[in-house]
Amino acid sequence: MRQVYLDHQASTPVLPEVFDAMKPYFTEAFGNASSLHQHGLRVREALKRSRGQMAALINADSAEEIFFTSDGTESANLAIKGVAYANERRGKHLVVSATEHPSVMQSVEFLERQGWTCTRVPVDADGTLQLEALRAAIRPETVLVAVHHVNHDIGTIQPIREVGRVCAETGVPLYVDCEASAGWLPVDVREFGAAMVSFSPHRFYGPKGVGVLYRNKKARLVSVIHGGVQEGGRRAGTENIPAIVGGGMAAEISLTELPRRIAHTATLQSRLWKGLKERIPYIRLNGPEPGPRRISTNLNLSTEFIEGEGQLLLCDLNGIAVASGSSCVSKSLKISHVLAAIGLDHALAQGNIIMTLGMANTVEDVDYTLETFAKIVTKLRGMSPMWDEFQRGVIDSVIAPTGRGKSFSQHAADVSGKAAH
Amino acid sequence: MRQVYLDHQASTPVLPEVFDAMKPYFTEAFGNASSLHQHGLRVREALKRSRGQMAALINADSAEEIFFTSDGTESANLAIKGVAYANERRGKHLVVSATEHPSVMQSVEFLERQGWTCTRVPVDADGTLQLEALRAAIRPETVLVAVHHVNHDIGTIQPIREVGRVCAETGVPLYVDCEASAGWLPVDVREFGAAMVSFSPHRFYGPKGVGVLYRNKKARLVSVIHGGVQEGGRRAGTENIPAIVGGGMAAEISLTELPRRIAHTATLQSRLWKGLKERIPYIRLNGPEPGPRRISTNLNLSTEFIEGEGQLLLCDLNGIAVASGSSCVSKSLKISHVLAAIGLDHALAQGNIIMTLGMANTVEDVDYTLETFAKIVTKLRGMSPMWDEFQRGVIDSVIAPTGRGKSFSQHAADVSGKAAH
Amino acid sequence: MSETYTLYNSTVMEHFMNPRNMGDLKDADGVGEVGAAACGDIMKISLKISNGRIEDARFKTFGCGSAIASSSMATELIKGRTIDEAMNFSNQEVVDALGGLPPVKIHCSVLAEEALKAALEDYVKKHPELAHKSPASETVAA
Amino acid sequence: MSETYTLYNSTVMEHFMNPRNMGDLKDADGVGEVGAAACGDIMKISLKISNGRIEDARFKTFGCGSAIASSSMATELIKGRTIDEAMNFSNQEVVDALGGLPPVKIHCSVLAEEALKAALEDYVKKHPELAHKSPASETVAA
Ligand SMILES: Cc1ncc(COP(=O)(O)O)c(C=O)c1O
Ligand SMILES: Cc1ncc(COP(=O)(O)O)c(C=O)c1O
Repeated sequence: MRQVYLDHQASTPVLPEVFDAMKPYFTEAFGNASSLHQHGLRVREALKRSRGQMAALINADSAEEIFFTSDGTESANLAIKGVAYANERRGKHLVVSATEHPSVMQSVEFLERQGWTCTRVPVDADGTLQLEALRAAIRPETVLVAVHHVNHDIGTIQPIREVGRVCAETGVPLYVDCEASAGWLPVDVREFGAAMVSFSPHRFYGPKGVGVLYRNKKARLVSVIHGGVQEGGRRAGTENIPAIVGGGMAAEISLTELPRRIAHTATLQSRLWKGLKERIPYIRLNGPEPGPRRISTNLNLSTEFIEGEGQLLLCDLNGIAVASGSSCVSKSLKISHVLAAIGLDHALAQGNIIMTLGMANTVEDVDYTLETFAKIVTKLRGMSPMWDEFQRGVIDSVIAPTGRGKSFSQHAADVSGKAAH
Repeated sequence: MRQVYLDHQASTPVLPEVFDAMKPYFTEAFGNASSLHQHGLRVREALKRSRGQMAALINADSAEEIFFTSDGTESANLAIKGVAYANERRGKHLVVSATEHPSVMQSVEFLERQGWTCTRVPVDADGTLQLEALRAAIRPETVLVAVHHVNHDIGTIQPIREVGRVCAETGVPLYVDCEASAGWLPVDVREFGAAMVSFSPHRFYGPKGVGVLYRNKKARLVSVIHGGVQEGGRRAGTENIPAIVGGGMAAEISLTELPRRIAHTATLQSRLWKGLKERIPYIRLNGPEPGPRRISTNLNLSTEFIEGEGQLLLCDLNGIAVASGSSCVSKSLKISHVLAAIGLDHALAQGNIIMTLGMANTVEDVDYTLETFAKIVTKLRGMSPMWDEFQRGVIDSVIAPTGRGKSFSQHAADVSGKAAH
Repeated sequence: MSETYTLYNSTVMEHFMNPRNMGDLKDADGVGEVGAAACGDIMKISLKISNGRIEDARFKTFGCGSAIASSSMATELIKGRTIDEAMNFSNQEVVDALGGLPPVKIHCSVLAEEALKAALEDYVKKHPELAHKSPASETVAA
Repeated sequence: MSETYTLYNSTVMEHFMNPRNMGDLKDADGVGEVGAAACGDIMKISLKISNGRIEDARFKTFGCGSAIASSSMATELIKGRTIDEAMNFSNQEVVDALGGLPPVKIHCSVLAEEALKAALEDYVKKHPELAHKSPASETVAA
């Protein structure tokens, strides 16, 4: 069976060159970077080299602006809490977009429990930040604005330059979570006007176990993981040298390969979306159309009248790995807050499937996916009471309303009311 | 030149079996454990297996009591802050030993800045926790006691069973940092009566990039790195699967090899210390004598009249990798707080050298070290004004006082007073 | 990959991939459609009943793999039971027959129980003469 | 390992491994011993001075690699200088001659300057006739 990995947003395999770069650091060059002897000094060199590679990927001024953490989540925690704690006396107000990743959202909620306040700036139906609302949200006591570069769920590219300009005007440092873009789209901290940027190499063919936080001198930042004086006192703990080395190599390769990555995935993205639209009725793309406002790797779909987990499982049984933001696939039984923030009808959020492309995907993969996915949708619609009720005019479609029947949500509410618990 | 690695406390090389176990998880099994498809499910299995291996190493009841973090530092932060935040309403007082690792100490200091209070329980001259002082420190509002198993600097084994009994009597959960013991000394969470235990595989031939926190149900614990629901909501962020797999394998091997590790290092430890005593006058062992109260891997030495960094550098130039707790090797220009806590004379703290043994060390390594180290001490003493002044009766020895001359510290103060700044 | 990794155990997977009794019954004697407020799943069960016994059962489900498997298994289990027996049907039977469900998915089996009971209720409503025999609403509420 | 990694640059390492002018001068004309309050290092410099010029210099140091290298370099640099020149000696000369020191180790070069000036002060004290010529105490305090 053909294997088609369409979940590059979740993780990517480590490139052979990256793995080769890492290898010596497990066994031969195993030292602790804090040690003053050969073994420690050798890995310090490696650390420094990687910092340079990371800085180059995002056009940072200097390698000294690069801090290593354990992952993108920790980088986000450090950016949010580290700035909040450092500026406690200046002000306790934060501004974030409504569609930040949970690592940002939950960090903010934690701070709210500790007495900070936060304004969540809404996005439009495509997931694009509303700039006027951002401007209105910034107050004299605002110490940080956090807006991601690309949305992890729906692939929307945010107007970061404009966001950066608003921040510059108001003198508030800007943190840009680039986890969903770095390695796949140019990231330029200077063009962004970003005081901080975070990303994670495992998303662009680097290893897990390392996250990056860029911070220029504009942002005061204190440590959130306390202990030794590693990472200039900004992150205590023994550095994960092999992952840092591999991550650096992955960054270097990404920088060179970037135009090719964009071209390759954009071609497949448009073929895939076009094919899906043609074959499957009542399917919708969430977020902007493929083009300058959407990252070339991501398709976020809603297949009406069926639920996401079933689609995901049947894809998997056919060798196709995809993700979903439906409530059934989340441990909290909640739909992705991003889908909620763009005001997606619950029925469509439930049918959510996310396909994210990578360099190993081929035209044949796309065609196999189109064929297979169409069959899966047919099979699941055949099992779905909603599809049947739509055929019979009991409920209507959200994607292509016929004017007959009540809404799916109304119907769901009606039958849920019947439930015994 | 012979290469003798005597800094196993800092880090250890990854074992070939461990590396082999990790390998597939970089390239072939690269999935994200949160994914619901093949790639995700496969690594979930790996995660689960590793949890079991970690649980076995410390005799935990169940794999579900194992949480993965990025390193020992983060585990300590989670244990301290996670319990503090979870019990905020019950009480805001913590008790720690005076010789905890900086990751514990700095976490506590962070909490102190946020309104918690903490009692630091003193240790005796060997670094052993004073149990009566511990008992006296515990108050009704105490929510956590933190005492490490083995001291990272001076190798003292703490009376953890007794500490556990005091905690059980008072009903306060006990957190035991086992980073300096796990893999080299039996760790038994039940025998310890520990609610939490942390350790890090890179200290016992596992990879960097993973820390472990055991937590039984006795301790309420909230997350400190916020975001997704990984690790049962206790640690957000994409799991570092290769490191977790390697760490589990390292734990499994350690458990089997433990008696051999203890026997091997104890033999070398006693040969090394005996040889040093014989060859080098005015040298002192900090912490307990080799035996049941000291871990078999560690020798913490003070060579009088010379400073630690010079010894370390000359060792390194001769292929011998060692550590030092002297102020010159620390970025903060402070001597190790552990040496301060055992009341070590400043002159001896300055001359500090730490040698930590491992399985690759041989009798020949020890003999080479003895011979080389004796020469180094002679060379450095030849350069030292203190050695000369001791010979001339101007200052006295702390280790073997002659009754002639003033103390080193007095002399140092006298000449420092002369300093122009 | 050499091995196959599945989210659910092999019984659940089997029922998800090859659901039994999928569809609608023409001229059903009782039909129940319920939704789970928690996750948004919807399940519909139709029953053919004669002589106080469930002769046939069909389901349609909008929901995750375990919801589909639960309805498949529930319809299998209740075929041939009397109305009274079916009234005492519990989701635990579904869970057990499926060899277990992840904790977060237990509610899918509850949904199957509810859909079944809604179908029975519908049948009883259409046959008021049975009302005294089986206090459907109470059972359902239990 | 194929490559050699060092904490300090090669000049510092060279002076640490093979320090110049290590030892004490018999019949020194001026001796200065100073300690760094910050880190606990101690440095002693003895000078041979004749005709207002430093003819020879020796050091002894209790301290880290950079302290040893700094005293070695300082004694090298000041040999042949006049007292006045030596009074204006600055730690930056040591740092520069060593090709740089890590920021946290700059104080080692300061210690060398202080030890030198203490030795000069000692010499001046023993030769009150020079006092009007070079206001040692002020210079030292600078
Ligand atoms: C006793 C102890 N606890 C905690 C730590 C911190 O662990 P890591 O360096 O793996 O973050 C160390 C590290 O040296 C340690 O020795
Ligand atoms: C936009 C964004 N930020 C942060 C994170 C968290 O990164 P990690 O999973 O590497 O901890 C993710 C992960 O999916 C993400 O997509």
